[in-house]
Amino acid sequence: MSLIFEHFNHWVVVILMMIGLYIVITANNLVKKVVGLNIFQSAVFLMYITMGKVVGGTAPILAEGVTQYSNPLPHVLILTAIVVGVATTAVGLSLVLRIKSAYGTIEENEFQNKEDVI
Amino acid sequence: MFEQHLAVLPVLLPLIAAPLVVLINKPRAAWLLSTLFVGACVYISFGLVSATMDGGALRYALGGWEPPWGIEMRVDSANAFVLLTVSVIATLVLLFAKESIASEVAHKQLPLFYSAYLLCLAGLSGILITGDAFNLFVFLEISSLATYTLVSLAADRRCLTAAFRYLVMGTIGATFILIGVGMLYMKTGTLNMLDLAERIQAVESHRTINTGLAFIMVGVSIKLALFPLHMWLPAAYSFAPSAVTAFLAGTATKVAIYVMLRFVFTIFGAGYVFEQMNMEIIVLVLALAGIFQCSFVATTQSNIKTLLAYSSVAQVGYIILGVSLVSLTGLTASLLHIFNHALMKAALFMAVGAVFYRMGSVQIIAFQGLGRRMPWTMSAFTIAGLSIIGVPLTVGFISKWYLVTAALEQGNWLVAFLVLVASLFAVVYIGKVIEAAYFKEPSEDADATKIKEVPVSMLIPMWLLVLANIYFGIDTSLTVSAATAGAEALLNGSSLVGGVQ
Amino acid sequence: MSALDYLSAALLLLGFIFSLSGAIGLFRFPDFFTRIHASSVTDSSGAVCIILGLALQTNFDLVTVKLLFILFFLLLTGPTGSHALAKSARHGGLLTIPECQEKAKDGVS
Amino acid sequence: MNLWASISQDQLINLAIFIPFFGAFLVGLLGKYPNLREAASIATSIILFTVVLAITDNTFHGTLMNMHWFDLFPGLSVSFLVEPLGVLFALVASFLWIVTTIYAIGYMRGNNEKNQTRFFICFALAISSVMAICFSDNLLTLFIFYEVLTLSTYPLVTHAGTKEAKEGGRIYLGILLSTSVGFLLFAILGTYAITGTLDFKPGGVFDESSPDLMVGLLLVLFCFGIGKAALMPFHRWLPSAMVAPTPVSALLHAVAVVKAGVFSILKVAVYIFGLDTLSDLATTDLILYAASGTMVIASIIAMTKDNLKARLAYSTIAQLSYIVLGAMLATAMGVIGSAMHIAAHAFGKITLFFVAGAIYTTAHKKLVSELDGIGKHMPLTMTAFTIGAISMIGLPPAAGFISKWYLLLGSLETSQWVAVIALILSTLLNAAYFIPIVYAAYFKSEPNDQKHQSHGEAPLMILIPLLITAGMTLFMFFNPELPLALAKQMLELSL
Amino acid sequence: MTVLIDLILLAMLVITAFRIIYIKDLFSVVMLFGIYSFLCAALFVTLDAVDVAFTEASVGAGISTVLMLSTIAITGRKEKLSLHSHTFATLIVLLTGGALIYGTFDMPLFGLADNPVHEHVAPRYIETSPTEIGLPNMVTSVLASYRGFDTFGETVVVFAAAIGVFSLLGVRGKPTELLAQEQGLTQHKVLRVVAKISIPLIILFALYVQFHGDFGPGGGFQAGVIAAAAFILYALTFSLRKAVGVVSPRFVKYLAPVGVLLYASVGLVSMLNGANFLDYNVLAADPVDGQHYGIIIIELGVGITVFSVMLGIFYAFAGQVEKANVQ
Repeated sequence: MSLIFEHFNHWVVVILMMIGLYIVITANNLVKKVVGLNIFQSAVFLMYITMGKVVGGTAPILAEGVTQYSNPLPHVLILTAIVVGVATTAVGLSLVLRIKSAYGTIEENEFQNKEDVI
Repeated sequence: MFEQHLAVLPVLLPLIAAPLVVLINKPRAAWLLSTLFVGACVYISFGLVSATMDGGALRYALGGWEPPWGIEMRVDSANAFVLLTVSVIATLVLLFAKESIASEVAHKQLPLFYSAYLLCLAGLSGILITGDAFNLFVFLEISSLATYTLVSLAADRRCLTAAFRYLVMGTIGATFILIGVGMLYMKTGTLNMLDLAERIQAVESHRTINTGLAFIMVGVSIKLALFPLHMWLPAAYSFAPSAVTAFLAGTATKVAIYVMLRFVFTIFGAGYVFEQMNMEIIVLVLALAGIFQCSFVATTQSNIKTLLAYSSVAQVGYIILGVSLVSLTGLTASLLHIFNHALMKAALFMAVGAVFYRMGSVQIIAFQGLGRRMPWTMSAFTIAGLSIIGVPLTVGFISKWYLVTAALEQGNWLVAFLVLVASLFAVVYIGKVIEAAYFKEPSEDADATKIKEVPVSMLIPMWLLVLANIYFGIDTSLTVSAATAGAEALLNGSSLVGGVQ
Repeated sequence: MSALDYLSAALLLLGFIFSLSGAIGLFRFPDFFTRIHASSVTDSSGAVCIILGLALQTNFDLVTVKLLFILFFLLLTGPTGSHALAKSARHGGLLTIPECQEKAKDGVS
Repeated sequence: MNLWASISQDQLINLAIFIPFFGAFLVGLLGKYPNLREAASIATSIILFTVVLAITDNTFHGTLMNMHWFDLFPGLSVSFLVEPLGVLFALVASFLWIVTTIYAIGYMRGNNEKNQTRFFICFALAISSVMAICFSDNLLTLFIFYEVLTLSTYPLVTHAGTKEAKEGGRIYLGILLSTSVGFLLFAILGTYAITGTLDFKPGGVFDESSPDLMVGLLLVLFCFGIGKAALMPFHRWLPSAMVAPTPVSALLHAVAVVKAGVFSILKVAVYIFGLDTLSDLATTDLILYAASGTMVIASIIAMTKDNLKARLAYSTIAQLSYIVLGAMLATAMGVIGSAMHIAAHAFGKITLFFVAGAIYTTAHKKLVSELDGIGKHMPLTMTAFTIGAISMIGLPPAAGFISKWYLLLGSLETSQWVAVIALILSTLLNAAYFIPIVYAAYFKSEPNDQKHQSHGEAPLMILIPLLITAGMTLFMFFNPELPLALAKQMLELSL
Repeated sequence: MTVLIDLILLAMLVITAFRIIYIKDLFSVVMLFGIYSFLCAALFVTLDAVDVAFTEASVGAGISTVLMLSTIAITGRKEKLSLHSHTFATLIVLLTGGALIYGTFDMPLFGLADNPVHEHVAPRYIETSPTEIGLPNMVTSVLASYRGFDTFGETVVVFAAAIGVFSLLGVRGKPTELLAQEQGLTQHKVLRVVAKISIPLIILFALYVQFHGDFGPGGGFQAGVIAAAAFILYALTFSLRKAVGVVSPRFVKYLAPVGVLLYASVGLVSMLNGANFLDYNVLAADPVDGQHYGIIIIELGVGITVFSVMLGIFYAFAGQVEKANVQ
């Protein structure tokens, strides 16, 4: 039983990753693909933050009378990763906009039909 | 002053140049500035190669924080060698790009193009020389974002879908690497590569580490386009602007391969990856399958850029094959081929870019009769093509020689034979183009009188590469010793642990 | 437990009830306008009560000020949001239920 | 020969390789002036021949010239060493180059071929690589120039640029590259993996510690890998290459290219395996049978060909197998026979090709069945043809007789009955497809129709070369000392 | 108690994500994604990652959602039927999931203080950073100093995104190029009034976050996003034309590299002072002071870049929407 609780976070993370990946692969609409990517990435963020947590600790900001802090390093990493994620999203969505204006559609199967697939 | 910062400058110079280029916002000045900075990178890379030749490593603690608390850059003979390859190709392509890109990208966007180019280079250099697993991810993303931009700048609308597909695949790959690094961090509490290598031994057989290895390998394999995860590459290479293709073909996948080497040999250790996990069998089979499948597909293409793109995937297979042999000769062959393949593919894509510059098409029909009209371009293509085939006196032969020798060393005669047989596919697909260029009459619709040789500024970098193809095919002492030193550095981590700061 | 604690607990409970009713309303109410009414209960009354309840739990220092700031912002934005939504719906031609019925009647007669 | 006395002996090797190379440059530069260009071609070929003569002279005096270019890999160099067999081949090739150049000029002009400059450049480059092959000191060097030869002759094969020519070129390049990369390079690397050396060494490089099975396998790989030797089933390129202009077929596909192939096999047999090792290997017999089979089958196919050049091509395939067979006998007699046959077949076959070209240029005839009565118009040409044919069949007084004699002796000596039967059978078959041509040319009457308007002998530029080579064929029968001496010197060195 | 909240939030996350798979209305998808991000942020708070939560809320729930909404404003809000092979996808996903689950079995248990991550490297940040760097917020210390190079890289990533978006969608230069007639939400008096009140407050808050990041959650990145949000709000309620009049896209385009250069310049100054790149100790006589100066300047650099890039990206997207409306 304790195993379930101790790993619950990890398993949810795994489920979220699977959902994200599933959306990326199956989505026909490019915007939805981008959403899927974001979900996938957020799941990874969650994994990192989970490992930084110390039960009974507080946020890593120096405070009087606190001895147990959670680990600041994963937070830093994920701050960076979130920024990377939004950067990718922005570029991805601009590509989607350009695809829309070039092909008139952002449904994958439709624009694939419009070109000689290589 | 200069010496002290040698190990960080290859990243820093392009990183600083990229915003400057945007501020300047004049295409010509932007080009000049980029060329200066990238040229400086070549100079520095040379310095790094010679500084690490004796097997030592240069370490540079950023922010003055000693690792593992801070991030460090670490240059040893392996990454210095790849870094040199990348910066040389980057410089030559930049020279080539001046005319080529101006004809393919809108004038107003040129400074943005150069900025993205510099960012991409900075990202690639950062990946190569960083000694921190997470920092690697950051630079991976810098280079990837810049690459998506570069690919999408072409005039053909298909570049957009290609870039998007690349973006999706690339992001999944990078996220996989992030997952893997997270798992390693979770078990060891550190991100510094050396520290990881040391601490990972205690937890080696844990399932989390196994999974981490799997995710990193898959993630990197996407980035380096290992069969069957290569599907993004042909489209991206086919529709990107010519200069971008030349640049990417010479550098991007090479750097990803280096990442794989770094993770396998430095962090996980060859013993764990190959002896415990038996990765080499999977990798060997995939590499061979990739070589054959993609070489075959290449022979069926009529778009020459696509053809060469498939050839690139096949060549990646050769490099990975060398890794999977897990020996000094095998690794040397891989590192050599990283360098050599960069030389040949960049030259080939430049030649194709030159044809596109004049003909506006890269279909095989556009090549017909070009042997007479663009003699310099087509002879460059021919020589670089012979190099891909692996004809003696070109670099292709050297790579092949080492690869087959490595396979025979292991007593793996079958693999050696298959490698040789696979190179025959190259005869077919290169021969196809050469035949069209020299022995076919130009197609009717092409206005034959207009077609002439491309400007000298495009020919010079192309021919420099071609001459390098021949020179390093004859005088192998420099490349072979550098590659051997690199392979040794990878194989025995000891030289990494030591080193000066 | 002091009197302030009791007051705080009462406010928190009240906030809980408001929020819950807002959530239930969102599900149970029949159309857009009634639903937006329910949801605005959550972010006005519910949130106000909870923040006040929390404020009473503090030592009346910087944290209290911050909470009051949040309260101020919520009071500013919550109703505005609901208003803007409702208004947009209205301009977009969405009808309330009585209007619909009337229209239906007109159609019949 | 004193011409080159002032130059250090070792430098002669460089000269032999670079003279045609610079000749190619010169030809390229003079491309706009046909007369100068061809003068340059001829001059280069003559100078080259004198260099080779000087080398020959030195060799007879027992000097072993060598030349080291550079190390391609640590311990593996591109280097050259003059040994008797190479000298023999170089002599034949460089002498015939002069003759062929003259012939080519006549032929190319007579047929108004396009792209003549490219033709002469590639021609010279091919000779340059042949020289390098002759003097190569190790397998690596041999392989490098073997490939250079393939590539530099590819434009010659596709010279016409027609669909047929491209098809032929594709097969040519395809088979030669496939075999050389797939088998030959593999065999070379295998040899390197086993012995750690690639140098040609008298007596061979393999010793008792080398696994017999592997060495046997390597022999097979070498023999089939050297696709230029046209051992069946890798012979298809040779007939395909016949789409090339006749001078190309003559020099390259009767002399330089195919001889480079059999020369390589001979060299591998003598200097890599060594005759002792060779005679112990089980696979030697396999190759011997393959060679015998090729001989007979190719001869049978030749009989069915009506196109004269195709018939000659298949004849070449058969004749090449004589040389392979000689090498595989692994005896002194066999090797001498092979070495002799390199020279004998070269002169004989080039004569035949020259004649085919002469007939094509003058009478525009390609088919055997059209040749009835042609001997009346072109008596000298057909005389030369007859001499060549006699040499092919192996009858006195032509050079072919001597080499065949040695081969037969070798076969009998080792009791290789299959080889003996194949040799005899092949001789009969040769007779069966050459004699009718000669007969028809002289004794059949010319059909009277418009097509066969009267014509005389070919132009002098064509006629003289073929007379010279025919003369040489006879001369070699009476004076076989030079090639024999070289072959024997080689054996002395290696035994 | 926190564990319970944690579990509930996780369950809600999964439910939200599951819904996204099956919903074909992209507007709902994007909204659900906003909710998903917000739940993530809440979860981050319960896991003590306040800085991350702050960022996730402003980026995931804020900027990303706005960008996605702008995109579907042009591309349409209906997803069509997918023709992809679901079996294949399921297979890949199950494989990945299986591998991950396999990996979790040896993972350190949740929240224990003696997990490897808390034993190595991190203790130094917690124990000595307040004295070495002199800042109470350890995340800021690590972010800006120990791993300052990562943050430099992060800034460059943002800049790279700007390069990508600008080159793909173009920088629409002058206000005159935009629609002439007044757009904006003219009908919404209340909204306009409230926005007018909030915008200065938001900007003020952004400045607070920028300069208070050393002591509490926040920093250049969050501040940049919040400041950009103020202008985005202005553009949404009072028309893009007016917003462009205040901060022109061209200005934004030139501002973005300035932030990166500002960051780099700190490193270069350390190099000139004979130390390694980004070594703040040498910026002042006292190392701790040096750290302070360094961190303030680089945070400013980050703030400037993020602000200008976020705004620039919004302009680019909004410009596309306007173009689509014109057509």
